[in-house]
Amino acid sequence: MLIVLGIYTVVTKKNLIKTVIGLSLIDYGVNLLIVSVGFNAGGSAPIFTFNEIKPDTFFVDPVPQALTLTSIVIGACVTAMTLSLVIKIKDKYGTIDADKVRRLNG
Amino acid sequence: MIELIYAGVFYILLSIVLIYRVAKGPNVVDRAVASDSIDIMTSVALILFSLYSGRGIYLDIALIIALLGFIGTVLISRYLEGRL
Amino acid sequence: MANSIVILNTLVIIGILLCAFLTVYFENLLSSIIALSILGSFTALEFIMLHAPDVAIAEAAVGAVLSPVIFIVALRKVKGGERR
Amino acid sequence: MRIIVDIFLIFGCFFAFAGTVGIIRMPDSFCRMQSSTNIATLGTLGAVLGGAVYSFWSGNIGTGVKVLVIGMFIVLTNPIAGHAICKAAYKYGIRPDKKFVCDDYGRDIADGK
Amino acid sequence: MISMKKNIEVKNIIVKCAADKFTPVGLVLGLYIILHGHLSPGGGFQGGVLVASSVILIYLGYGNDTLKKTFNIEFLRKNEAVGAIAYSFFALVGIIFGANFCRNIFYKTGNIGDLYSSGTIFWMNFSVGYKVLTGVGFLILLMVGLLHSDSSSNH
Amino acid sequence: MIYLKKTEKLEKGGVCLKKTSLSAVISTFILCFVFYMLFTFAFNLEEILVGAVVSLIVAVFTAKFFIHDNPFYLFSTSRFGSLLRYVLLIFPKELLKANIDVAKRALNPSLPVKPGIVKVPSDLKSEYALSMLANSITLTPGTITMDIAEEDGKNYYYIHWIDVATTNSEKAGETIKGTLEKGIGGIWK
Repeated sequence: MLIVLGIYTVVTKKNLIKTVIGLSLIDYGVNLLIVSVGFNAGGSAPIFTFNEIKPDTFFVDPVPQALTLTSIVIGACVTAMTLSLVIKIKDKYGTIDADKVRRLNG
Repeated sequence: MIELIYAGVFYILLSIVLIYRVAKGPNVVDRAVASDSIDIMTSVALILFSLYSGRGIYLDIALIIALLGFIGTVLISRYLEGRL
Repeated sequence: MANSIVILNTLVIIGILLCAFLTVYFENLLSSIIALSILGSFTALEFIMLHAPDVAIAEAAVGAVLSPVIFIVALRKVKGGERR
Repeated sequence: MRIIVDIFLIFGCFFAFAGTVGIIRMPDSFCRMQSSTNIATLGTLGAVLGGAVYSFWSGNIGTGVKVLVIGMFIVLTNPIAGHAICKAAYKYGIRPDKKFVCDDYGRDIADGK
Repeated sequence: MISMKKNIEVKNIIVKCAADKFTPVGLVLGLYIILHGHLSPGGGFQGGVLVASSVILIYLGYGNDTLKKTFNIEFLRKNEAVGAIAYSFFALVGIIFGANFCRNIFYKTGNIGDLYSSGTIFWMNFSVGYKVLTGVGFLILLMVGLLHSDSSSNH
Repeated sequence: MIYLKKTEKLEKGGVCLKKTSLSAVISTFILCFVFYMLFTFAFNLEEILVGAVVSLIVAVFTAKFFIHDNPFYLFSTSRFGSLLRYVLLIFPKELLKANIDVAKRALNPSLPVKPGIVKVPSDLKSEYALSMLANSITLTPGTITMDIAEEDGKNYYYIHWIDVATTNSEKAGETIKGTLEKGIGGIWK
């Protein structure tokens, strides 16, 4: 659902910053999907602490979480880089409307 | 302690009601104020869920949201004042 | 017992979807950024519900601090070209 | 002991409810900010004190101390945001529907410059 | 409108005092999250972002001039490379002692739950935190400085 | 001895930061160490050692922002006692009264509000005292500090008030500040 909304935003909106927001939405949706794959009901967080763990607790799967951690880092960097590209486009063409930029390109 | 999770449900319900103000609010200031309140209530619900689930290490996230949630609001206000 | 946790989870997911819809729906870009910041806060809460505190702490730090700062600075830079 | 935690939680929930109703119903932007501080102070302090009492009672002191520190941070950081957004709202040109009863700020600062 | 008072001086000290109070606390919180990366949630990236947010706090409180005097931008850019070199060095220690790349060695020291109990993971966390700290600080400083220079040249 | 050599004076808006002295570093160090111990809450030797190193680094870096005047100002017993008395006794009473008042106002079907901005004089001088009183006023529901201005050597608050009773600034000051200003006057002048 979140991914569909993000793709809708990327495809239809004209403003370039709105497009970047759509990319960020897709990022959130994919992260939620990946983490919810590794979830099993009744589990606990995969971090060992001393006095809070009872003997019969079991952990959720830690591998998707590590994957998602990398994904979040890369998502933040992609957002920063894309926004700097938008700033550069504004400097060069004087507009951030996607149609006009495309028309100037030819 | 089942009451902790009931209180958490209540806080989240209130913050969903506040999203109505975010959607309808006549200008940007109302949205910023409602967003600040939603941050605070999310943090409180997180404290309650952490206490219910019995892991003290979940509290760090609430600490971060409580300590740094105001930076966004101050930044938005600077933007509105026009001297960013 | 587990039922109330399910209710809490459902409410948080409803909040996430409402925030995402508002983010797409707003024409004003500043309001859209505010809704995105609320979405980050709710998503951190949802990660905690899924017992992933590492991801949640990164999400809170990025969604509460880094992303609004970068978006608002970029918005300030390109403000002449936006349609109000 | 369970009764005490319940009393604190109900206290916090009531004030948060009042603040939310205030934010929804108040007529203009400045009055909505007043209700926002209502949520931040007693609405959270009730829940935080209840949680701290619960965790002290169940024996882990570090968790309770951390909960109290979180409550202190919320109480300390909220008025700064409120002040900044209120000043920005006035500078941005937002005025309520009804006139203010008296408007010293507009008389001194905004017209003086 | 009887008499315009000219000698009113607006002091915005509330945000400034808040920046004063919360900069040490935010720095301590970020360093705590970096150093306890193997015991509690968190680690290099998260703590680095928190430490770098103090840059924003000082900018909000004091403005651009003090920000430029406080943080040396060349220093941050060079030390990001130092962080990357430290990370690869601690990863290469695994190869030297006959294990894989990024393999944890020396994990026998200390008790479980202590601070120094995880071998090279502690030092790798620390170097990642150093790199992210300097990198994100550099990024924020660059964007804010870009904003300021351009707005002054537009006038 | 280790007087740090940051003697540059940073002029910004009439505020000049003093040079970092050793006592300022020590007092910031104590605060950072207390917060580190509150975060970890484990009293090993290693934790204390690492906490000391961390807070020393942070203290050297941020002492020139944190300390405005005399560094050991808060360490006398009367001032610390009045700080505790303010936080634990005076302020919660005002908070409770104002909260019940605003909650009644919000739940009332006819919404009795009468907003306005009043100007209130204050006797406090130092920056921390001014900002602490402003934060307290903002934190009590019903009033929000909008700005602090200085006029003829005296400080004035501009306060948005939800229910304006008097437009006279002295009486409004009595009603709003009440016992808060006396409590703060014992801590910072």
